[in-house]
Amino acid sequence: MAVTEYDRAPLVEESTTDSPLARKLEALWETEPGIVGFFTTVDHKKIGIRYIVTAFAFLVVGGLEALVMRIQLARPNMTLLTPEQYDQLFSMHGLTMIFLYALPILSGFSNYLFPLLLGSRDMAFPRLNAFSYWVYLASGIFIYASFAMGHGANDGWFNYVPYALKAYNPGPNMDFYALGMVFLGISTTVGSANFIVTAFRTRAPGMSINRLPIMTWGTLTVSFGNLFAVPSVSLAFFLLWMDRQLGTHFYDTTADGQPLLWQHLFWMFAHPWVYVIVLPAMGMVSDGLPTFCRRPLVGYTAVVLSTVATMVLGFGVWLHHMFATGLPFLALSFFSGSSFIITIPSAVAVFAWIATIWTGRPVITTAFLYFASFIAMFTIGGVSGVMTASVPADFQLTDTYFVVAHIHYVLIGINLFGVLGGLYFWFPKMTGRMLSERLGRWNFWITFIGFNLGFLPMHLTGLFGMPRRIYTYPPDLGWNTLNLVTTVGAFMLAFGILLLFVNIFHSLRHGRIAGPNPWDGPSLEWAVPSPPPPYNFAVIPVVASRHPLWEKRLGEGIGESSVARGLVLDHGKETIGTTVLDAQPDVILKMPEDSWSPFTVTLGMSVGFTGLILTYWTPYGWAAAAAGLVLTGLGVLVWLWPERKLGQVAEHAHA
Amino acid sequence: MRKLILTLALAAISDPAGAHAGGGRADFSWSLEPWVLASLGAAALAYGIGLARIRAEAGDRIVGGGNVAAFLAGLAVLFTALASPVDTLSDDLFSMHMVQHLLLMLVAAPLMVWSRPFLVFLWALPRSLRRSFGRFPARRGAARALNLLSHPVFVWSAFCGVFAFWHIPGPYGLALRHESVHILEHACFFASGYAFWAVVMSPGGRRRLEYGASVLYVGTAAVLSGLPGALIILTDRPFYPIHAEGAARWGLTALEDQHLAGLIMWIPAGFIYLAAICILFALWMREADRRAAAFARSMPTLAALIACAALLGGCGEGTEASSEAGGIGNVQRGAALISQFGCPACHTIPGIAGADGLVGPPLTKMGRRGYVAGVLRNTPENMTRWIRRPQAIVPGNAMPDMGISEDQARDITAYLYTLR
Amino acid sequence: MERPGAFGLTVGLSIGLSAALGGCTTGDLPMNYLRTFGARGDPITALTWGLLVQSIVVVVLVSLAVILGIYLRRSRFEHPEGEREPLVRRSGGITFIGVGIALTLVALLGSTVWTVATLAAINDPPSDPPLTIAVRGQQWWWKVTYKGSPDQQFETANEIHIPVGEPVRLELTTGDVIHSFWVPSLGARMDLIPGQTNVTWMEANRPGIYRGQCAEYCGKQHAHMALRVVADPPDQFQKWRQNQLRPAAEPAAEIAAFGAERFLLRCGACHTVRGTPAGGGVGPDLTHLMSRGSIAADTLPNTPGHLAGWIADPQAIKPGNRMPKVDISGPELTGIRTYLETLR
Amino acid sequence: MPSAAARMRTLPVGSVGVRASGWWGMMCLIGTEAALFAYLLFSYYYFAVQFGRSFLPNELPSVRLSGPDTLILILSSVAVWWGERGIRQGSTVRLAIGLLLGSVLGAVFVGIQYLEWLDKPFVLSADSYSSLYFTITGFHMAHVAVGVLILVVLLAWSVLGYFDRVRHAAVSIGAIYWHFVDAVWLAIFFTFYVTPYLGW
Repeated sequence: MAVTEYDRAPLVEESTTDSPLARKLEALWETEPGIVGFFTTVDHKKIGIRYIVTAFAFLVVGGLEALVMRIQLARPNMTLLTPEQYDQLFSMHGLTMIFLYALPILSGFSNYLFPLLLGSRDMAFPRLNAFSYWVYLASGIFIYASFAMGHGANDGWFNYVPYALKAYNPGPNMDFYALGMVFLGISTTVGSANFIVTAFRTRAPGMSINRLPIMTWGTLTVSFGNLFAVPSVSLAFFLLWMDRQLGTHFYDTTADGQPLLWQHLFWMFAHPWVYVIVLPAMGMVSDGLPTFCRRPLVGYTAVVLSTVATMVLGFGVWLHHMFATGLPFLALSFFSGSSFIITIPSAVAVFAWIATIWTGRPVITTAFLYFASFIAMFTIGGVSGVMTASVPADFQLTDTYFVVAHIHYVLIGINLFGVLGGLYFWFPKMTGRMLSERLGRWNFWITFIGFNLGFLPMHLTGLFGMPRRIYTYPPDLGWNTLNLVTTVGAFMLAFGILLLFVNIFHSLRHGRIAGPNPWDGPSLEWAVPSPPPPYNFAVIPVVASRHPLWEKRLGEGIGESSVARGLVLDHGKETIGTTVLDAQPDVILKMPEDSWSPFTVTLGMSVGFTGLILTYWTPYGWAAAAAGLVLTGLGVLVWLWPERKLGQVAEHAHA
Repeated sequence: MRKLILTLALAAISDPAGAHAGGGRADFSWSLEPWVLASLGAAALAYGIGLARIRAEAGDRIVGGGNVAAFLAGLAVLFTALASPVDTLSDDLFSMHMVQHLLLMLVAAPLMVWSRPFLVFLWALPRSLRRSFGRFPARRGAARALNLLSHPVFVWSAFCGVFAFWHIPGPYGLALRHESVHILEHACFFASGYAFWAVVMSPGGRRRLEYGASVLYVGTAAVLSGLPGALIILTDRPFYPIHAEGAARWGLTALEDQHLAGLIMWIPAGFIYLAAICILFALWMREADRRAAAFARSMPTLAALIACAALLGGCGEGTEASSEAGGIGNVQRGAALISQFGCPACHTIPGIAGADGLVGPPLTKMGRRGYVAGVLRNTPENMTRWIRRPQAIVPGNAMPDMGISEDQARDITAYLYTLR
Repeated sequence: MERPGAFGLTVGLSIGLSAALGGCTTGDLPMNYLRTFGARGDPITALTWGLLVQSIVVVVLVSLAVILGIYLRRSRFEHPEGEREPLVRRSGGITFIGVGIALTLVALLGSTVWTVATLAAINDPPSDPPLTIAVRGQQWWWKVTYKGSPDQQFETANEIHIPVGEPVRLELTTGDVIHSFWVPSLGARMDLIPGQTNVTWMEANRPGIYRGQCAEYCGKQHAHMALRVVADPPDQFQKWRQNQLRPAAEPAAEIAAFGAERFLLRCGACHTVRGTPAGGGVGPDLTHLMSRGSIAADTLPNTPGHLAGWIADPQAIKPGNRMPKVDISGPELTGIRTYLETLR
Repeated sequence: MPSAAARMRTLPVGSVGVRASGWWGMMCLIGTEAALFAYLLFSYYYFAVQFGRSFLPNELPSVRLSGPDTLILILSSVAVWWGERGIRQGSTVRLAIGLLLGSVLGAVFVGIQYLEWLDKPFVLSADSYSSLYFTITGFHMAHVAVGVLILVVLLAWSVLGYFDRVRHAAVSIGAIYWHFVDAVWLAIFFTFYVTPYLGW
């Protein structure tokens, strides 16, 4: 339906999912079935689930890599793996978990939930959303192509130079990793921009910023973090690739290069990144835990503020990853002190959760168990982080298994536990069926015990002096039993995750049917059917409090939220654009139809990056890269060509 | 500031003898320069007069107690920065100079913004002048210029740019050598700081930049202003030789002084920015609350509209068949000895971890072989002899005599005979 | 109920961990850094213990708070079946945050002061070190040079002898990629970075052998890049030092002389034996090889068997290392090994 | 009353000025690009403080070509700004002229910059200074090239009559990118051509 006007006053009406309006919207918003729909869909719910599935696939791959390594390390002097194989495994494991699992899984949840939480019909840039997924997938495949060819990254995820330079690492391994990371950075960046604009501009009227669900705040904050941090790592990797293939001298000392430049650029990115992969998970806990505690979160403003403060602090303390590189004494003391400070915002969150439990009436479910144990895991990962922030202690701790234990408590404890809790929490919304609680308990306990069995003793392995990234160790250093225990724990953890998949596959068919709001949750996503219709909300709801579905019972809100009655937007695919601060209706946004552009542009870019990697073997690679560039450019041009339907073209023209 | 004191204290601890030992002047005297005192005094006087007149006409509605307090505090900070030992010390120490600059930009400037000086100064003027000055910003050209100059993008760039520019060694040295340039430098800092904070603060009630945008505005400026600090920390090359002598008077090397300055620029300054960010953010949330309430009251229309373990085998299993070879020696001990003497380095031996050497022959199925070393019949006795003294049996062969005792050799043999 | 069990497990594990710490530190753990020997390590170890105990206390308290909270406040209803737990609106939650933050601040302040004090204590050695040792990291071994006037300077590898009770200055450089020098029981730790010389120091206050290892990933054989620091009583150290300064002795026995000749041919391009024409700089200086307790960067004990195996096929022991597998006949191997055994 | 339809106040529809999502998206892009250039320049200064004066080439970079080049870039920004103001008042012609001028001046900038590259006595792989010089100016040149393409495409669209006084969000979005690219050049110019003369 073409735009026939420059402005309009939308109707306010009551509507349900089986009204004529809903049927009209269904026809407008539904994705074409079949293969075409698969490649062209821009529905955030489909894309969100794709993100989640893909990220879990990478979790499984990374986990299997870890298990192989754990077998190698189970006993001293094992020869299951050659050093080269081990090096590739630990590098691929690290980069898979950190880059291809940890953020994408959170992006998946955010993608699925953002418009539902915000009372909107899709992300601000639906096509960009599809694009960021395709690029994520393509770059993941790109990076794994190297592994399949036997040329996987072999210098760790941190990838220090000069070992990553051609002189010491002549194969194409590092070129794959470097280009793959630049490629992936594009996905992260556009995804972040999309979250920012969505959270700022497409909220239900009345949902002022102090009423946003905390998970939204988490994702919004880290998206800003990404915008400013990702260029650093993309640049670092691009310069690495130039050093390797174009003969520049950024990192090698032969012509005044600086190996430490790599570490600065890398940690300027990677320190904020640590918060990027935990803050949205913390947000999920801050939204999920109160639902089961039957009360709103204690200290909403404090928790949101702590989220923002953590991210800002994250940009100032990258040097504490480089304590042993020979920094001046004064710098060591200052950075030690400022790194301690980061504890405070984290402590705010921890005590807010504890307070929520103590002043609530916790209902014990699997999701709740994950959220509650998250608090303890968070604390363990936090205090070991404090220990490494103390420079003298860090001289001993750094690059030992103590840090490995720390990072796993951060990544599994804070990211995975939050995600698994989130999955039990939102699975009914996504599929319309409940996950089995019985299997869920087994899943939780085995995962929880396996994880702690595997990684709590690992602190001790570190304190006993076992360095990281060694493919084997001699038998007489006192590490044997601890490593064996860790291996057992790792397999137990893997078994727990396996149970999760069993539960998912079982429940998809046989799970109990969930109503729209099985947990009696407070926020807007629980107001729509499970799974939600393609248009999410038949009418755009209006919000008058932080907990639209609880406000009557809590006596909250100024005025009254309304979900059934709201703005009618049905002149084509439309949603409402609102002001940043207090979400006043500002503009009627036209949303794009399903489109091939995201996929074709990704293809063009894949051709380009493949061309660049081919230059390692043949100069024709440059031609392929150029072809990719042209394809990408053309694809973008087609994508951005102004459309009348989107209200981008003047009405009087050719009229 | 706690950090700063701590570090100064530390510097003193780490080199207690150094302080005051440089011979020359290392004093805490006040630098009561007449022009500084005169201008601060004039500002105070003008503020006082203006304040009295405003109060006479409008009470404390326009300029409240908070504003006056801010002015006094700002004046005190300016006095501290420009006339106290901070100023004297900053001739010696780059780090103290940095403290001075940060006081001007990050402490005095926002306090002064809060005191609404322009308004009050205007009232200090005689009525006629006041009127013509008061109308000045409303003129078209002036309004445009003021608008541009106070545009957040411009102010932000100027603030970050000015800060970085004056800490480049060239301009910095110039300012230290020429008093007039030095005054210009400090004026730049104060003015850019004033403009910077004026954008995010609203003592008069009208905000130039929304709180949300302000958070971003201050946050990016914080990171960008930290980077020059990072740069002068991350080098072991002193860039401000002009302070070498002065630093020595305080027992610091020029490089330590420079590092300290960089850290002050990065971390304590960073915390000031962080505090500003937190305050602005909290105000943003409060503003949302307030406006939601106002919105609900003023727009009833809207309200009305809406009525493992199995995998671990494979490495330690070789010792299971121990009983059969028991008559020769201790099988388990033999296995341990094989590792201890380094046999795995050359031989592939089933059941021994890491024994995959390819130098000597593999010892698989050793219990079933006919000959030892190609010359001796494979009996336990011969095997033991060979293990003890290979060079005696086949002189010059590659297997070394390792000083293995008879008992040890028997144990090893016992193990090898389990390999069938 | 099972819930408290889980968190009890966490607590139990934490307590078990601390018990294990207490028990194991007395055992034989060469790389353990909860026990150190010397002026550099000791303040660090005290701090590490302090932070460790603080951490365990925090974890136990928080876990207890979670478990108790759940136990005391849990709902009567098994969700999601049947009746719903009604919403509650209890105030007082903010107090938790206030008290929690106050406690956190106290702990942090203490940690900060202790950290900075420790840092100040270990920044400089207690007295001016009379001995300077330059350590150069190589893939995957350590080149060690005792600095001094030309006639007092000598080179060795992978085994650093130091006098007991004296601080030693370390100048750390690398010949290729980034490594990290780390001797946990002495608290000595510093990265080796191309293009810069990092300086640190260490001291041992009792005689013994302290194991160290490269602590920054440096390639395929990162796992086998260890070293030994041997702390000798001063007179013994002087004896060792005098011995190291000597050039290698002429081999006496016939087989050793044959070995010396083959060594020069086969190994001399990479290895130095002072006093002979073998002067290669790629691999470790072997002038006094037999004075070292281990070979191949503390990968194998220095016994004839290991030595022979290493010479014959270094790639089988440290796959990917820089020492090639040289096709060597049996008599040659015996000769070379016998010759090396004369390098005392 | 409850079922009766009510009407909200009138709202604009579609992409309008700063209300267009695209404008916000462009702001995000500019933020991330600004960070990219900040990291690039940080790398330059990092090398500068590591090596001191010896980092610079013997012959300090001259403003003979880059000075006029900078002016040209500023002029192109002015042209685009003038054109964009034109469409706000409804003048498609002014818009087309502005975009045309802007893109031509942008292309001239690239040409002169290329001449300067040829003029340099060193190549990309000479040492870290040369690597930085060509990489940073190269990154910027790539952005200018993209900017010129954007202006050309906008020009084509405006000739096709896609824009009027209300519907011209694409122009505003493209123009702001162009201004950003120009502003970045000023930072790069200051870094490469001014700081060497500021004595360190």
